Amino acid sequence: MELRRDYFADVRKDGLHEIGQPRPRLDSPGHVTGKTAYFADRNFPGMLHLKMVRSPHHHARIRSIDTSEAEKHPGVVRVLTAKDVPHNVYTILILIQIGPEDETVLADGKVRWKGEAVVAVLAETERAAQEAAAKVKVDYEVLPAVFDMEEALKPGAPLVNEYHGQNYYLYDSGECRKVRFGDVEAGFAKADHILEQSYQSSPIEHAPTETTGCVVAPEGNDRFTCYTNTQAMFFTLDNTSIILQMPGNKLHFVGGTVGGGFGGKVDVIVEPIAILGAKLTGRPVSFIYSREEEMQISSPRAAEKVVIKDGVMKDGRIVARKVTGYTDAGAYSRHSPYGAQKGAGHYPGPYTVPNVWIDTYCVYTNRTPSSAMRGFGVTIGDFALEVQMDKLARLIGMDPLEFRFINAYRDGDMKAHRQPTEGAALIECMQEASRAANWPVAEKYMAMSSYRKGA
Amino acid sequence: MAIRRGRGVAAINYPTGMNLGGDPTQALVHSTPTGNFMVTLSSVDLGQGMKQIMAQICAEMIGVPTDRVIIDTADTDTGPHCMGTFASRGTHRAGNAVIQAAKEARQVMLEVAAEELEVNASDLETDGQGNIQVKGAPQKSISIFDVALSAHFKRGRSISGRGMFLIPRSYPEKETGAMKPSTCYAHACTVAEVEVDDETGEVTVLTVKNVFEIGRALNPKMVEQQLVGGSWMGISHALYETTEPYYPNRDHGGTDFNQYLMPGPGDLAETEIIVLERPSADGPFGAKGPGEMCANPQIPAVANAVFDAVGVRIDTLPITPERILRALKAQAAG
Amino acid sequence: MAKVPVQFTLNGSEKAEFIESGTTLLHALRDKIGDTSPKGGCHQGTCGACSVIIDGELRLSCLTLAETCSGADIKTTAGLAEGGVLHPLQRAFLDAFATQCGFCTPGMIMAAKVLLDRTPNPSREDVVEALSGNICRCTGYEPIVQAVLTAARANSQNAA
Amino acid sequence: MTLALQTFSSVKDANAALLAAGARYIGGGTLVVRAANEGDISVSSLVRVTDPGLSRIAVSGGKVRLGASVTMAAIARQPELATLAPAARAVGGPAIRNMATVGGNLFAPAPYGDFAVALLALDATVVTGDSEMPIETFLAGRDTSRAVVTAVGFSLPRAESFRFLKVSRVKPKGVSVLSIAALLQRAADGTVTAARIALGCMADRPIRARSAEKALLGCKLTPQEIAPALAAASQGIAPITDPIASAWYRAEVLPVHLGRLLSN
Repeated sequence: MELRRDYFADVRKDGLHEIGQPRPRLDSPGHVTGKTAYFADRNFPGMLHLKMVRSPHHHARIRSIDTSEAEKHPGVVRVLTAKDVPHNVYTILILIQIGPEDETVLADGKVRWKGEAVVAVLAETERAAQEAAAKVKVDYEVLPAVFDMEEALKPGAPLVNEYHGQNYYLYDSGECRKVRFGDVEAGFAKADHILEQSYQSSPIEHAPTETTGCVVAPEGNDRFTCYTNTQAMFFTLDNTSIILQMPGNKLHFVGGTVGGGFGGKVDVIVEPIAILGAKLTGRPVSFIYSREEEMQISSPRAAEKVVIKDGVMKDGRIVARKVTGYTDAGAYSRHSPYGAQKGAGHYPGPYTVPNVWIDTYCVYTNRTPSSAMRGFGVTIGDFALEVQMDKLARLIGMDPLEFRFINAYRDGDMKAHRQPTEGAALIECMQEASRAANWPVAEKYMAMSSYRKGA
Repeated sequence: MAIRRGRGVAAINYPTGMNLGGDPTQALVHSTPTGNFMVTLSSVDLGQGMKQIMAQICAEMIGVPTDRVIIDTADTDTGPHCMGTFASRGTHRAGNAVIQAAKEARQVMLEVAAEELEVNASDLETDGQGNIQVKGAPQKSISIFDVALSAHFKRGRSISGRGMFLIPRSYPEKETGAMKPSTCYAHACTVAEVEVDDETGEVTVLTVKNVFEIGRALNPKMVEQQLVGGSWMGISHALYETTEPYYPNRDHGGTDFNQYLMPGPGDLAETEIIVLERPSADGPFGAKGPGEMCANPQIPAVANAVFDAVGVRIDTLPITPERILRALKAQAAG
Repeated sequence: MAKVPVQFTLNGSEKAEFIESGTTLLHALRDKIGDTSPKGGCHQGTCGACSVIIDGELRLSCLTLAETCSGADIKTTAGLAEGGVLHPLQRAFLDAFATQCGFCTPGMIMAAKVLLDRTPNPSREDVVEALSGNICRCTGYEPIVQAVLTAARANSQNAA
Repeated sequence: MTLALQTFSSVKDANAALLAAGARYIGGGTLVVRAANEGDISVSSLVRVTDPGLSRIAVSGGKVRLGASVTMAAIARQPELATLAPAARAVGGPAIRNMATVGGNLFAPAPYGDFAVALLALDATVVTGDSEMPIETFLAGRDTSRAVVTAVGFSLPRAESFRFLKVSRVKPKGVSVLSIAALLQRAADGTVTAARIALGCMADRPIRARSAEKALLGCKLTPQEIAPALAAASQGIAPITDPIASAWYRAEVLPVHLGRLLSN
């Protein structure tokens, strides 16, 4: 790695003692000796193991659940169904007033994705829990499912989630988060070229080496300590408090070093049900996702579809950009409505475009609910934007890097969401990339600056 | 058979912190009797090194070496509230909270030192090595060790401070979308060079040259860790990763590390990292969040390089050999 | 539940336990004996986080039944530092900033150790091959490869 | 019920124990312990055999006999088996190779089982207790095979006559997009006089590319002369679709990789 301190030297204060120093990490000695404690390194006598009975169907009505054989299985201590969960229908962003509650902790009357949690089995050993789980009888009436976002948005599509009433999230702005800036149609009308292209991704897993999980121990005083690898301690505690209708002072969450997160451990999934199990049995409970669960059950990065329509002038200026983004939330919201609107705030990318129109939709389908991941709401949009930039440059016969200089945002430029640009540095990154990659651009671009005269 | 080479560029920016703000983090700082400093938080370290960075921030603010700072975090019985570790917010939000808490603790520490040295607190400075001295007269000094002892046992003072950082929540305007998603943005530009086997569609990423502007590299070696690992993940996203390989068809989702594809140690691109620093107005020492954005620019850069190599556009992620081969066959068929 | 005796040497000390038949070595080490340095990342044999050295060979403790290890000499990363002095590999991982979340680290170090025990001067390809069964999601592997090469150089200098 | 391990010193006793419901033979554990860990409750007891003969490698007079418990690592480091080392090294990473056995590989479903692909090309004989059968027959009936496999035998190929290729997305250790093993006898002028080609991932288990074998006879290994064999390679195959690749892709690139292997 090379630190290029010649850029922005006038605004940076050096000569600090600790900041800017490559100090050794204080946690690494624990890592290399195997002494760092992760949540699963705690083991309590009498600890029960929780295994989940999951939906084998993408969409089905539950006619009945029979847990009697499972309950009789040797080693089984308790079997939990929806009726055991005090506040079974929840949504995690309710803490910041983003509703409605749309997801069940344990399925109640219906499953909306293959893998959805239906019944929790608590047993003395993992094996006993697995054997008992196989004895839970669930009678399903399979319903039509929808997997394609375009299909889901068509009239007459199977309704994924009744708590929304339609297969998209309803923002205060309507069916999508909107950004309107300038007059996009007027921009297209005067453009020399129009290019409309569609981009698509599929779900991506965080794949941390440590799977999601927690170990819960009753403290003996009506409090429960939950050792967890959540990325957000109080966010998880407060949601657990709501789901279990248990005052927050009864809950003690202990985290620590997490074996990789990447956004995959901000859903509140394992803790509430494990704490409920500990409360109802009085025993420590371990609920740790298997690798199969981590790969297919835990929330992935959402699949997205991004449609970009640009109006561009022969001289390289983008004069109008219309972006329609679709985020595949899967069956439940989790963080997806927030991710979709984060996209709305991100487009049209780090470029100054005078006429912008953005619609971002959060769409429900019968698949594993998606949620946050590294680059949430932006990563796939950047793929779409930057491939589009390459296409536009080639369309008008311009070098792709020079084309970006022409459009790059600079200090003071008004963004589509009506914030003036501050602290821009795109131009300098591109100048340095031009040098490092031996990708020469015209001298006028190398002379540019993100600073505006007088700004 | 032909191995064809191409290169592509992409440039991006990325917001620091939770979208639209409203995401508080608090911190407490106090000294032990012998002048070590405890930072109490509830922020989570995911492996990115949040604890180390908070220790360096506190050390810088107080004026002690980093190894005299202890981080106590991720325990809801002791740590004040943190919204969580996500959205590239850890360093920015928790760092600011630690700065504020450490500032308050430092002020008490200087007041006690001033009493011991019989000078005004405003005339004192720290040397970064654990000593407090009179500005312009460094021979007149007292160690922070002695100041802490004095505070605890003689003066009855608590060298401690409270810190809080909150960016007020922005609510998007319904019709126009006017909003404030973030207060500062990191930037990046990546040039990727690839080889494409035009008979199999296989892609080899030869080099990635990444330029990242991250505000301030608080610990350059740890920044490098993030950026190198992120660059790998970006390439991985571009070419390999999906839980639903036949999306929107739900079949054949991988359930292990053999089926969920990521580049192995034999697939590594030659990776160059260059860091620029334009300090942000509201970041701790100007820092922005580098953790997420470093995995973004490689994806379109690789996609554009594939086009440059073989002349087909793959607009669907991941850019698998199959997608390239299908496009090449369609191209050949005219 | 049928319990069976197992006895083996772990990092130089004798261990004897009664375990349930069919218990994996990973469970026995972590939950019975209390050595939590091998990590359970997949229990499928696909991540390498549970790697240990049995009679000089790299094994996956998640796929090894504990009762098949009776009489074996087992080494884990927890036993690598001698007298509080880090093994050259551990030192190299620190110096190269080759750990982030640290979850893969004990397994990586085990894989690297059997390599260096047999091949004191490995090529880059040797290192890549030796680490190929171990997944890391944080580092992008390069710092780990560099750490192993550095440790090998340090070893050969000490030997010289 | 719990999972129990039963240890026997003889294969005969193990075969008797394997008749019980829920009993499964354990070799290296890479398949069956994984299944148990993943919650496959159909496995309730694991049967192993400690007979050291199962781990023996015997090479004499150009004949090889590999005990079923011989590991991939043992094959890869046996100098006399250097020809087979690439196929043994194609299996897993170092730890898996220290555990995975010859016998287990015969049962590994696609995309696993790369070493069995090599054994198929070598026309190996599979030994189960008292009986021996050609590997092709064994593979066809493996789903119902109950008796412990004790060994495989084959003639050691000369280095220049045996070729092996595994194509994977992840390097150096990834599971197969496909694997190919080819045993070719050639006349002094380079003309192919006999060919046996085995393919991995072109069905749920290793199969032979019979049409390609036939088309190769009388050919020199030049791009022009092998072209008909490459065209024939895809005949009669039904490649698997999995997270690694689709059947379409595997079928498309099989001739490409076979061509590269043959003309190398």
